[in-house]
Amino acid sequence: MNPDKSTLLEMYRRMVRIREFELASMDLFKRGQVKGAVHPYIGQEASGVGVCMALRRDDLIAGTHRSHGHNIAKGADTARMMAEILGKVTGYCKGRGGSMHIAAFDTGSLGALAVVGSGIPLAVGAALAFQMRGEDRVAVPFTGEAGSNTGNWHEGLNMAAVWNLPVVFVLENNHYGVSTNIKDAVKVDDLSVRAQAYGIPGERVDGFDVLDVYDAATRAVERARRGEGPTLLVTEAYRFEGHYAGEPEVYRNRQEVDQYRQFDPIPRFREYLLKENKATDAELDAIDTEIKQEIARAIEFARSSPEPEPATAMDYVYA
Amino acid sequence: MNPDKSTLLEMYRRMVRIREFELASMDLFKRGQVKGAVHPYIGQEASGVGVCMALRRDDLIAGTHRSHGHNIAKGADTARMMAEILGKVTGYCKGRGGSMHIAAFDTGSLGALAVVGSGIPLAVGAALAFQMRGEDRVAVPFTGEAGSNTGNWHEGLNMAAVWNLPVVFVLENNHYGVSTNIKDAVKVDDLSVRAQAYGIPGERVDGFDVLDVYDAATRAVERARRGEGPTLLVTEAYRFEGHYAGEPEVYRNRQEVDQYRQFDPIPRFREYLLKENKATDAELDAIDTEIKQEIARAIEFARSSPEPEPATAMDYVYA
Amino acid sequence: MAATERDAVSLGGAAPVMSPDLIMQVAPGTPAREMSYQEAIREALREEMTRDASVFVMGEDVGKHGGAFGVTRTLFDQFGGARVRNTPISENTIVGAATGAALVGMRPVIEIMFVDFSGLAMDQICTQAAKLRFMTGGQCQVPWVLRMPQGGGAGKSTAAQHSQSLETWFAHIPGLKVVLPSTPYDAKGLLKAAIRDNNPVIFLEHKFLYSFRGLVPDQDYVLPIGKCDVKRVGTDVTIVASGYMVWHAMLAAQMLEREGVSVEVIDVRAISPLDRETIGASARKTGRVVLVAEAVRDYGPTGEWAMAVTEQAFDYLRAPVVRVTGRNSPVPFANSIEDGVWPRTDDVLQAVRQVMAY
Amino acid sequence: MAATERDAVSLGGAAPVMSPDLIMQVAPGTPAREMSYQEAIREALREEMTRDASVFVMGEDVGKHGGAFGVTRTLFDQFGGARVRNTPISENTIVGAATGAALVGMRPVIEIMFVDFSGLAMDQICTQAAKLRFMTGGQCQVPWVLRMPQGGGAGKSTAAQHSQSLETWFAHIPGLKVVLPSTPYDAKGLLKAAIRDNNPVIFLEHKFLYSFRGLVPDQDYVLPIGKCDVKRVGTDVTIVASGYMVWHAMLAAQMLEREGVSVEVIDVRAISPLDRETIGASARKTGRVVLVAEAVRDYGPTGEWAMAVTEQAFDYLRAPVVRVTGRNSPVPFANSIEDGVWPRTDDVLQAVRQVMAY
Ligand SMILES: Cc1ncc(C[n+]2csc(CCOP(=O)(O)OP(=O)(O)O)c2C)c(N)n1
Ligand SMILES: Cc1ncc(C[n+]2csc(CCOP(=O)(O)OP(=O)(O)O)c2C)c(N)n1
Ligand SMILES: [Mg+2]
Ligand SMILES: [Mg+2]
Repeated sequence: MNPDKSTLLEMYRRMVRIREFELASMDLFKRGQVKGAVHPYIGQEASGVGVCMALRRDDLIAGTHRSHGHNIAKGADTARMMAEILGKVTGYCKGRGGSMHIAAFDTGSLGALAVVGSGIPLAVGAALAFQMRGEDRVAVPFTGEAGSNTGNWHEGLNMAAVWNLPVVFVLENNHYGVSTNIKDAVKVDDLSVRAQAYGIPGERVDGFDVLDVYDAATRAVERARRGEGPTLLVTEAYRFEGHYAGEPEVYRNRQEVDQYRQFDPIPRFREYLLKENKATDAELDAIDTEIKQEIARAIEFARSSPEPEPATAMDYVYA
Repeated sequence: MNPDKSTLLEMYRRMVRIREFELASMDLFKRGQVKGAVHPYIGQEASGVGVCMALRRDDLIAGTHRSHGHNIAKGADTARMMAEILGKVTGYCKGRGGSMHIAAFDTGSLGALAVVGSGIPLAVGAALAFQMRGEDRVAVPFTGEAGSNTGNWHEGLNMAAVWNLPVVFVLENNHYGVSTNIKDAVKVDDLSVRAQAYGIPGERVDGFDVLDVYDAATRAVERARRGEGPTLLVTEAYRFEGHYAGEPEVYRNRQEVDQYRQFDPIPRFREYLLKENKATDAELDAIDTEIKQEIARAIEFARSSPEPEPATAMDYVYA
Repeated sequence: MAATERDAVSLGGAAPVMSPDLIMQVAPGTPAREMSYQEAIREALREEMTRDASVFVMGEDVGKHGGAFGVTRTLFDQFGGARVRNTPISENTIVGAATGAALVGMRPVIEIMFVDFSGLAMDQICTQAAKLRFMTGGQCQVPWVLRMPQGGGAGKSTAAQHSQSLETWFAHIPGLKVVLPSTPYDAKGLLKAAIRDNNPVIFLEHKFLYSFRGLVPDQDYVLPIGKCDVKRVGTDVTIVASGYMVWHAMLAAQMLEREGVSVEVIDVRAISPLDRETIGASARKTGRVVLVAEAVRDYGPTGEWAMAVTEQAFDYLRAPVVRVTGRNSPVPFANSIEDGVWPRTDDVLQAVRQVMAY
Repeated sequence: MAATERDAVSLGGAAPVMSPDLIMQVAPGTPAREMSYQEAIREALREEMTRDASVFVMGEDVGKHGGAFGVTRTLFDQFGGARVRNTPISENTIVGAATGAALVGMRPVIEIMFVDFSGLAMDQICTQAAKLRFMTGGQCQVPWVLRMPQGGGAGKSTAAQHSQSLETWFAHIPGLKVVLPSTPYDAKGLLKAAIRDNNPVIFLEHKFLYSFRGLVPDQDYVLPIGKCDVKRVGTDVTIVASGYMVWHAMLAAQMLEREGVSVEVIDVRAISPLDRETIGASARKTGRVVLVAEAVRDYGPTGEWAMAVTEQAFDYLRAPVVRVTGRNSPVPFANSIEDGVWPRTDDVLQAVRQVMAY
């Protein structure tokens, strides 16, 4: 895989966009302007971006409670996302969903399901439709490593395997499910071995390295597109922030977090781009600035948008 | 493993007991004397008996919809079982359970759960109690091969693995889940590879060979008893009869069934016992006769027992 | 336990298979054929699959075997394994996959073998499918139908894990529609409506009704989901019922006619969304109401129906609403105590006499 | 979303944290301390774990983290990881494992983080645990407690998948007991009773109540499961409510007193088994009944309560029963439309005025 310059810059742009969006949403949450909860994707940007850059717009993703990053990686508009997490009618879900349920059907995000593992069957079903209709589209459900212990996960991988469906199951190992370290929830070290239980390929990649992820994802996606069935892709990263913004983190210490922060995927990719002469400092700085402005505009847009009209409260209960 | 003569004869006795019990229950069902449904264990006797002979009385099993065999293998009384499937108050469950729900707590059967996969968590929980209390008992859930696609199965194996619980998961591959051949429900050929997803040992044995099963089960049980954690044991056999008594079997042909019937575990074990001079024809014939009489008595007992009193209908809803 | 059509019939010993004449829904002269409830469902599936390529059937053993009760039998031969699709035993994922397929334009009709197993799929049914359209602000719709046989009775002895009636689990969840057809005519017309509906529809077939026969028009028709059907017009007392219970109500009504009691029978064909108006109007007319549901008593469907009566007809009531329901216990196996677990015609008769005598 | 105690308090913006004085349950002079609902639950756990070695706590992140709402915090330090046990994310198996442990003599207290996730565990809760004693003819018992936070309100914006009240799913299943404590006093006494009960008990804690404070006696006590509690005696109108809704009822009662209306408030602490007698007696006394439940309207708990009123007090009723319930929709995120999704004191006031004016 040798992504061209514009692809590389777009990867960088989306990773920075996620980072800035998350910093902003955490900040807004801490200041009481975002209600509910916000689960930051900070530290995992390379995983979502590496996977989604390997997808076409008409491919689909299914998300989790922690899906700001997946949506942005798939191309969602940050203004409409910000409006959604502020509960505004201009948001993707017209304020009905909030941070945990952002769906952006127009850019191929089926939605974020906040019950761990529940997005998997949806992606399997979408892939079944693709296969039945002879479409060469691919469906990609994201789950955290802890999500791989749910019954949904097992049933979904088995069904996709036996029907040879075009699914790439992305398991993002950020080491924790809320407070529980993966070592206390699973006995195997390498979660990609779980693929063997279904007779499908499993691959584990460095989830801090966007190119590594992109590479493996591209192979898995092409495999699925060719009708050769599903793949399990495990991206190894780390959750830099608490489970949700403001979460006390009694279960881990600063050193552990700091150690992983050294692998921060964004500076690392920036360095790579510079070292390999794929981009100049000026180009990357320009992206940083552009994104900062975009996020500022997104906040402004969201803030100035109205909340849904009370009279519309019963809309969308039934089609 | 070198089982002594009395053990070998007891294996033979229990296998014959299961066979005769099942033939009788199918016959009673066909004559309309057993209501509901009967799921015969015929052809799989070596699996249940091989496993349960490796257990102590205070070890526990959890069953399925097809658990006459498991109960008998664990030592349940055929008269009380027969009374149960005839809905009599002298049955194990006082007529409340019927064929699909026979539990025999006094001989270590936690009960038959008719929702596929639902017995697994129960066995895991019992094993957790054993571990917490420092008891060296073992819990054994049985499931069919199709049951290994349920969420319960995955969650249960993972939980037992990560907590190192004394469980031996027995997966009985009789090739069909109702009408669905295992090849249409699972992509792997050898289901014991599924153990790798949990970091526990998996072993596959000839489920027509009671000694092979006994051998592997004994090792797995001893491992569990020593505190070394769970094992997945796959026994390969075949369902000689329909999914339930009277089921039309539109999904397979006679040749296939006949081919497998050649491996009938009972004549095979009988031959072995004779060839190895472990028993004489006379001894085995005596067992056959003894069991036939026992089953006849069981039917007589069941028939002559009363149904539950209508006034007791609300008993046992609450403790 | 997976029974087949044959069994469904042959096992149906104790309770009466009622005469089709009890419920006449096809106007004389209309071209129609007599068929069983099961055949009517199959015909609806066949016609909708023929009409619309996005309709497909999925579930455990729905292929050659024809599903738990033989309902989908022959569809596999006609439409093949891609559109009549056997699944692994994975209830939650069967429903979730249907949702995913529906989200991208398919119209899956899925079968869970017994409603009792829906306990494994409540997340995908109630927490995902029912809410997705709402949660996403209308970006999507989930047009599936989930067929589930339910109910017991008739000496079938399927015991505690294969005999429940669980309609209220679903009816309590906004976003779902919940249908319980009582006749071949209704089953066909409502299933076609359900398949064409853009919402997730829970379609609860009563096991004991599969063998019931009745007239079904030759012409294509759909019935409205969300309207009660007045199965019999009367003036003295209203019986509100759904599913198999409608038959008990109709038989009781016929018997009561001889006693000079004029009974109106309201079939709550769709218990959600609930058509309160029809129930209210009838209650205002008769002033006496009996509610009949097979589900266990506590927190079963009758409570909601009673609220509809109270809210709309309080001043007209001449007697307290009386209900006839399943016994408040798990279903036992033995006939001696299974007997009396489900309402019978007699229970309905007694209840009507009670409100009449008040 | 996994919030903590701190959040539960800090997020509780919109709705009022009501004054503990509204409900006084400890007789003056009784040695007692003021504590929060959350602390009362924790204290019950601590005392029962100390008293009985077979009691243990299991659930996702119940260890150091203290569970979704910090209820079990500090128990890990005191009792260690074997008895305060973090599990993988496997709701159905958590419940099923508790059942298995209970079958062999343990008394597990399990937590599912939000009642919404119980959709994944309905099989083990309702089809296994609830029925096992019955199905086995009394060979066993299943003495576990399943703690689940439920409810919403208070501008918490937890949206469609973290805000439901699902008590009727469980109350409809014979074999389960279903408890919804409204005060710290009740929470402690009922949880201790639940732990000592030999049946599976569903213990539904209202998220918004965690920070509510009240007096709790120093001495060991248990409260009966299956008895309503008359939280306030009155003569003009009966309000039947449970959980957080009891507070709205009490506040409304206090305000109505000033208008000269004497309100009796019945707290249905255990909605199953339902104590129909207490509800009936009060309805006969006052002749006017308002039912209040946070769950969505259709097929929610109020229907069953209404049946209890009709069956026991029809002739005494001076007005139709009126109910105040959650809006019949999924819970939206945005405050402007989340507002009005749950009943408020005002709604209760209006309902009482309505029945008084009838
Ligand atoms: C079925 C279910 N159980 C529990 C929760 C509460 N919860 C939310 S996120 C989470 C941890 C998920 O961990 P993981 O899958 O690793 O994803 P991550 O949060 O690390 O991205 C839990 C337990 C839930 N949302 N759904
Ligand atoms: C969860 C669930 N789904 C479906 C059924 C209906 N059913 C009963 S047995 C069975 C097949 C089980 O196959 P397997 O696990 O291989 O066991 P076997 O019958 O072969 O012993 C099915 C689908 C059920 N009882 N439970
Ligand atoms: Mg994680
Ligand atoms: Mg099988």
